[in-house]
Amino acid sequence: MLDYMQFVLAPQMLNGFAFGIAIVLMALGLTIIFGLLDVINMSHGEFFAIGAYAGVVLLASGVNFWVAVALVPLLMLPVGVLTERLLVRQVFDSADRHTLTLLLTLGLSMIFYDGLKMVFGPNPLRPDNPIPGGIEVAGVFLPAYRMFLIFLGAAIIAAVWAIIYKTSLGAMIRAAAFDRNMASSLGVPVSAVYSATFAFGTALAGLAGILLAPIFSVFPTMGHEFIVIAFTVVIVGGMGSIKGAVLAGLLLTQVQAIASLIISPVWTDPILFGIMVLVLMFRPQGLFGRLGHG
Amino acid sequence: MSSADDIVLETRGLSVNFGGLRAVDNVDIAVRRGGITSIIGPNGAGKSTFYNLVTGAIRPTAGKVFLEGREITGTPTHKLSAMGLSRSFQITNLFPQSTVFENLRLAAHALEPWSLSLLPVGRAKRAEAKAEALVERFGLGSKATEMAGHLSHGEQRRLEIAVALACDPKILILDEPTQGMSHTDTEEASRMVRDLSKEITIVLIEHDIDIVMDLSHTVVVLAQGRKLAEGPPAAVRANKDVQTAYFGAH
Amino acid sequence: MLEIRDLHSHYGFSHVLQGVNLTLRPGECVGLFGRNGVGKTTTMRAIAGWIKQISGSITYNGQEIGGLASNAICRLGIGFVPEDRRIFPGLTVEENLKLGLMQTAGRSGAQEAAALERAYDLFPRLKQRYRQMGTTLSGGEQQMLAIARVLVGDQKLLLIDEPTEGLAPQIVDEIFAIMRKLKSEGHAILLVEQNVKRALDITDRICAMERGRIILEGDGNSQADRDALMKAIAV
Amino acid sequence: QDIKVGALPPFTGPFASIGQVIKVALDMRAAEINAAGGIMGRKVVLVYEDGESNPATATQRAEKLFQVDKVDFLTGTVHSGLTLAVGQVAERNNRLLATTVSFSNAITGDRCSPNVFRVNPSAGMQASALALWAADFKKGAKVYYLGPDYEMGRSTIAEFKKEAEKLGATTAGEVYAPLGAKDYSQFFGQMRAARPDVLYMSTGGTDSVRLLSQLKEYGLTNMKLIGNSAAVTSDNLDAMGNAAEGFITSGNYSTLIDTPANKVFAEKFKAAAKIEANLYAADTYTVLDFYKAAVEKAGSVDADKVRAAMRGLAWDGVAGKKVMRAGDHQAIQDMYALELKGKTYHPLAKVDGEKAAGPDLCTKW
Amino acid sequence: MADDGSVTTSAPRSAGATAAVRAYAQERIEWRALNIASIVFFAGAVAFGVAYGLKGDTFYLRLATEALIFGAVALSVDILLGFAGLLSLGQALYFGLGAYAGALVLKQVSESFWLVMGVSILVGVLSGLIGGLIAIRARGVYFALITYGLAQIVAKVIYNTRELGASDGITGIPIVNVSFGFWQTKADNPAGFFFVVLAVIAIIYLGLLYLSGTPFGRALSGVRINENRMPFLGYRPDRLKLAAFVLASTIASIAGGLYPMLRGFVSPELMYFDASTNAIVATMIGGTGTLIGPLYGSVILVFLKSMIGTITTHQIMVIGALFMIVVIFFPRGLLGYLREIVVARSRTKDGGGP
Ligand SMILES: Nc1ncnc2c1ncn2[C@@H]1O[C@H](COP(=O)(O)OP(=O)(O)OP(=O)(O)O)[C@@H](O)[C@H]1O
Ligand SMILES: Nc1ncnc2c1ncn2[C@@H]1O[C@H](COP(=O)(O)OP(=O)(O)OP(=O)(O)O)[C@@H](O)[C@H]1O
Ligand SMILES: [Mg+2]
Ligand SMILES: [Mg+2]
Repeated sequence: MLDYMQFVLAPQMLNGFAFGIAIVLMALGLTIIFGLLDVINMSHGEFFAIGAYAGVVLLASGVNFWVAVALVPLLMLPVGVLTERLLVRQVFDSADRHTLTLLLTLGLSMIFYDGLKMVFGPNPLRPDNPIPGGIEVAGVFLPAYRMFLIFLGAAIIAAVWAIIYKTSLGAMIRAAAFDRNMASSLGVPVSAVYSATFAFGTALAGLAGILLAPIFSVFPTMGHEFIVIAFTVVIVGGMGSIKGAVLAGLLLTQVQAIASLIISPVWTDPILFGIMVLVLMFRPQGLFGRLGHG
Repeated sequence: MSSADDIVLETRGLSVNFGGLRAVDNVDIAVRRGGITSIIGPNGAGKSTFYNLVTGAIRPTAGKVFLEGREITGTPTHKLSAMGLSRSFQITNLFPQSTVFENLRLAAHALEPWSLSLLPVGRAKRAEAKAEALVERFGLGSKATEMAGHLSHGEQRRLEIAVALACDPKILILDEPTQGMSHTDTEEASRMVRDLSKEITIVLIEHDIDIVMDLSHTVVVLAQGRKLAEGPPAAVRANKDVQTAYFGAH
Repeated sequence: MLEIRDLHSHYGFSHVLQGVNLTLRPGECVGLFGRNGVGKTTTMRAIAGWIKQISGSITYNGQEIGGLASNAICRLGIGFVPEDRRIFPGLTVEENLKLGLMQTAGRSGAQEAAALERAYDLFPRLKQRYRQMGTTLSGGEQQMLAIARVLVGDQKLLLIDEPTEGLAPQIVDEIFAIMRKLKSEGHAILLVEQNVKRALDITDRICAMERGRIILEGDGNSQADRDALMKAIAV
Repeated sequence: QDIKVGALPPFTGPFASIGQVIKVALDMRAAEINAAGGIMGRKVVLVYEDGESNPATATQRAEKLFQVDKVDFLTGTVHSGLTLAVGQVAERNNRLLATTVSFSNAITGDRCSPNVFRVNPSAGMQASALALWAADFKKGAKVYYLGPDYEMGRSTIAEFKKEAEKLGATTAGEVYAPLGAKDYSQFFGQMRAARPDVLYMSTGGTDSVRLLSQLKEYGLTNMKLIGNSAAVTSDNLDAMGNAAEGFITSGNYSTLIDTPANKVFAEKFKAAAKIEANLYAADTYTVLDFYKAAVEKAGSVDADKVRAAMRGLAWDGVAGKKVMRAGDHQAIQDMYALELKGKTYHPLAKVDGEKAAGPDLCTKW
Repeated sequence: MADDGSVTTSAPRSAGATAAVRAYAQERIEWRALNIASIVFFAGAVAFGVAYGLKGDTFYLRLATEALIFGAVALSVDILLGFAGLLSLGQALYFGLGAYAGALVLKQVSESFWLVMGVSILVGVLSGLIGGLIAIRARGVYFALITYGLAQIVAKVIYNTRELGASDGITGIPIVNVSFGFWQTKADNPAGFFFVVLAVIAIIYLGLLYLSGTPFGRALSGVRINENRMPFLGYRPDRLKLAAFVLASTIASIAGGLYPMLRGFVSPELMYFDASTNAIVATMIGGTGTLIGPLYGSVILVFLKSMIGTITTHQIMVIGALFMIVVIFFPRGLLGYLREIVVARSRTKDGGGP
């Protein structure tokens, strides 16, 4: 029994945790863009993929991994700004802009996906693990890179949360999200705030892309493969809630880890979905409501 | 006069908490059939919250609500409308992308039996006649085919009342109906409310004290969630507490 | 200070403003009156830059502001209290209020704190509720917040649309007192108000509006003009 | 008049990389055949449509190929379900289809069709060939199974397990991860605890990349890795770095199989496709030879005549002789256990094709 | 109140006409454009069927049949989106369930067209009830994502179920004989089956057209526009949404039932996200809330996809671009614009608003 706890359950939960942080990192950009701009960004997965491919290209051209980690989010900023200015903004005044932006970004994701495949080919790529090896604690093996991810991820999440809830910049962003005209009349440069927010969400996706590339590999369909779980996390947590995304991300990956152990991995997806349905039944707005509602 | 049959709407010990704030605190009110009962009070006294409790939009922390002697605490909103309780909203709450006429027809249709809802519109004459009458009665004739969302604020306020009326209520709760209406419109609106009160019981929340004093047979004063005074307008007006809490140096 | 010439605006098929002409001088309070739906709010929104489909000219201190973004207009010193309050739902009362500080750039932290303090003094109720979410305030409280939010800025021209709507008499008194004080401090005010009688106490000039035009302009202190106004808007 | 051959490879979707290989191989062989005078003096013209790995789209496009383009023969399908659905379209249009990649047993088993042929080895053939090797590798080896949780992943494991246990292997554990699983580390705890000698994997594509690189990340390197032929191929090999070194599978092809045809083919393919030739390339390349031989034998492109000619037809594949079994339309060929060294599969042992194929289970004709 | 509120407006009231009469007149104008479009559609379809039938064509007739079948799925998307304001990202689920039900009936019970129709209606109603009870609790985008998840999960389960052919799907579905008593045809008769499907779609279309004018249809619009106010009028928005959901799933399921007759197989891919998005694209191209629009959209999309598949392997990119072009430049869709033009014309004739 103790053996089981030590060699099976504990590593399982730890792995679940590392994976959870990874997913939260991805969900973070998604939830911010929704919470602040009211846009379901279906191309978020492709932004994630673009980040990963950008990383692969940088590494292949001899850039150091850590430099690439710093560069990729910066490279993603213009992608985000352009997407917001050229596309999302076009339908922003429409009454059903929820639907329209969803469909718009869906279309964009198709183009990005196909474009990535055209440029990089359909085969998977993978950058080398920058910190191979690991440490063994009480018979449990902890890969170094995953430990690093846990800490970096947690730091990023905390920083994002603080910016949005604890700074006046955050209040400005949230105000612009709720009422464009009024915020603008109070002097908030709404148009710039929107672009910046979208770009920020995009940069987060790209960052997640390169950070996860050594573990999960890089391939054209990676975007929509990861987006499903990211959406589940965001829905359960409450669209637009950072707290919710973190909690749901960690919770769901733990459930997944443990369910795959004691039931069967086959059932993990239906179980996650079942949780999503249950949460929505009792709290249609997710565990936590929209950004800003606490 | 005070026989139980005469009480249309009654609350007993109605209370609700928002976090630490007791927004409505142990309120007992009995609304008699016919005429107008007004609820007044300073801003944030809990008037709208009281309405929300009565109409089922919020669940009370404690206390009960009765409609014609039947307990309706916690009854879903749609059933309350079927039972004859209708309300207008302080903050306009219409169907902005529908025409004015459609807003009214939709409201008028609601109480038709379900079986009728699959028959095409041409046959549901009753609802239509009602919508038609309301359009005229509220002076929205020239706007009947406009989108409700395109009306000016004051026009929307008028439509708001009309929609609430279209449900054929026995008791109509109006939340600041004249808010945002121009002076002449306000006068007309109050005339109209008086006319209405001949057919149905009206509960009115209003800050325009002249209207309140003029129309109501009973005035209830709320302050800080509690009932401060209740009685005929003149008596309430003379009440010292009410004067300090509400009227100020007017 | 503010000069509107032949302003037209359309909402889809409807031609709402049909040539508005209006002038506002520094430190002056102009009342804009009229029945529902004549275009008072639309005029205000056009000045504040909320409506883009306009023609004609709006100049502020000689600068054309028609077509500018709302935040640019705000930065020129125009503050706007819209008729439907527009409190930000996800922000606390205090956050709502602090956002108003953005209207005026370049103030020191201490000046901003003083501005907040003054707003709280004007509306102690807001101070009690400062951590509550903005839209859970009662209707009247929201109105106070909407006004206070603009007052924490240092705007020279204030557009105020039906500020006393939904307020208890006591508060209405306070609001008028505040507007009078603002005027004495040198703020220009464009006021839309249904409570014409009370509004006349503070207006220097009065305009009656009908069908998208200003049909009458007069001196706020002349009884004859007041009578004409009452007649014009009480059709 | 030209002979039109239709092809429905997936250019989009999860199998897009295989689609690319198919196109290169077909183009290459068609050009060679045409240069050598075509089939019965007629030029071979390839007509491509994207099969998209979606049977619904593919059936519609197959109809187009048959009805509008009037192709005489169809190939290039990958996804097994798609092959089955398109096979039915072929049947209804009375045209012939040969697959070179789909390995679901059903295609030549309980869902065999008189109009459908398979040039490549079935899943069953691969499993039994590998099991024969595993029995020699270590007597009573403890095998841990890991596969994607869907029909193919499970049946491939079941197939192998059946054969391996017959030959004395034992099962240390068995786990099915969702298809497209992101993180396999969650299975490593149990796997480590079970201490297997051999890990059999039936993953494919990027799943294999993640599985193998994560195994390495967690230092789980002290067991022999084996798996089905789609697990590690030249498509996904690059992404694995050296994590797949020593991986063993079974198949009918390796660039090192020593036939004169293979030498030429392997080099030429690599030059054209920029990746090393793999089993898909070899089998697709050879399908045109199969068709050519049949048409020439039948003296016509008429489906019924060609079918009759195909049954029992023996021809030279890239890596050896193939015989189309008349009873179930499955090509019989020698199988090898193959070990990955560097980027190349090295043949370890040869397994007799007839033995690997097992009995003919088709009862349709 | 003043009997004439026209202080606020300069528009003269049409002499004597009551508000109801004018409201109707305006609605009629809005629908007139659509009704003409639907007559053109069905007349065109019949002409096409006759012409190509006489020509003895197979491919195009069968492609058109497929376009009609997918058109019904798009119609079901339109019921939810255009009427109740619910964006379903998983409408293919119900199509797929109908298809599987049809396939199983044909293969294992009886080769009866009518039985398949009956069973697919039943399956549509039941699955719609279950799916609806789950999904309608969520609002707005949550609804969209729930329907998406629901379809993903069920498709995955089917993908894993050996009894349903798992990833290989079900093949070998017999060719049915469709008999209307006075006329009969077989599913592999391209023209004959085209007309069968056309008839089914026409019936569905007319039914929906009728519904759109009933109080039920109007109440659905009320839900779309302001769901929160509905209970205060005495409506139950959840019931209305559920009814719309079941209606939509039933129509998708009927379309599903027709599919295996046409193509002879079913596979899990029928329920995939791609299939759902195609239905949405078709709806958007044609115009949401127009009913006939989705049918136009579906025909355009199916033929376009068939063509670009031959020209380029980057169809995904083309479809994606099409998506974006439609959303940005024609968010109301083909027929949405047609309607708008007609309405604008009639407005200028009447003199317009204030
Ligand atoms: N959801 C909530 N959470 C916290 N406090 C609330 C909530 N809703 C209302 N309140 C508080 O309860 C008090 C009563 O509000 P209510 O809206 O009932 O006042 P009211 O009497 O209608 O005022 P007004 O005349 O200004 O409309 C207010 O102080 C308000 O801030
Ligand atoms: N978004 C809109 N779309 C179309 N028409 C509109 C819109 N907003 C206002 N209108 C129309 O413009 C006219 C003027 O509206 P406005 O809100 O400016 O009136 P107002 O004078 O402020 O009235 P109130 O006193 O009722 O607030 C009204 O007739 C109204 O129907
Ligand atoms: Mg209130
Ligand atoms: Mg106004």
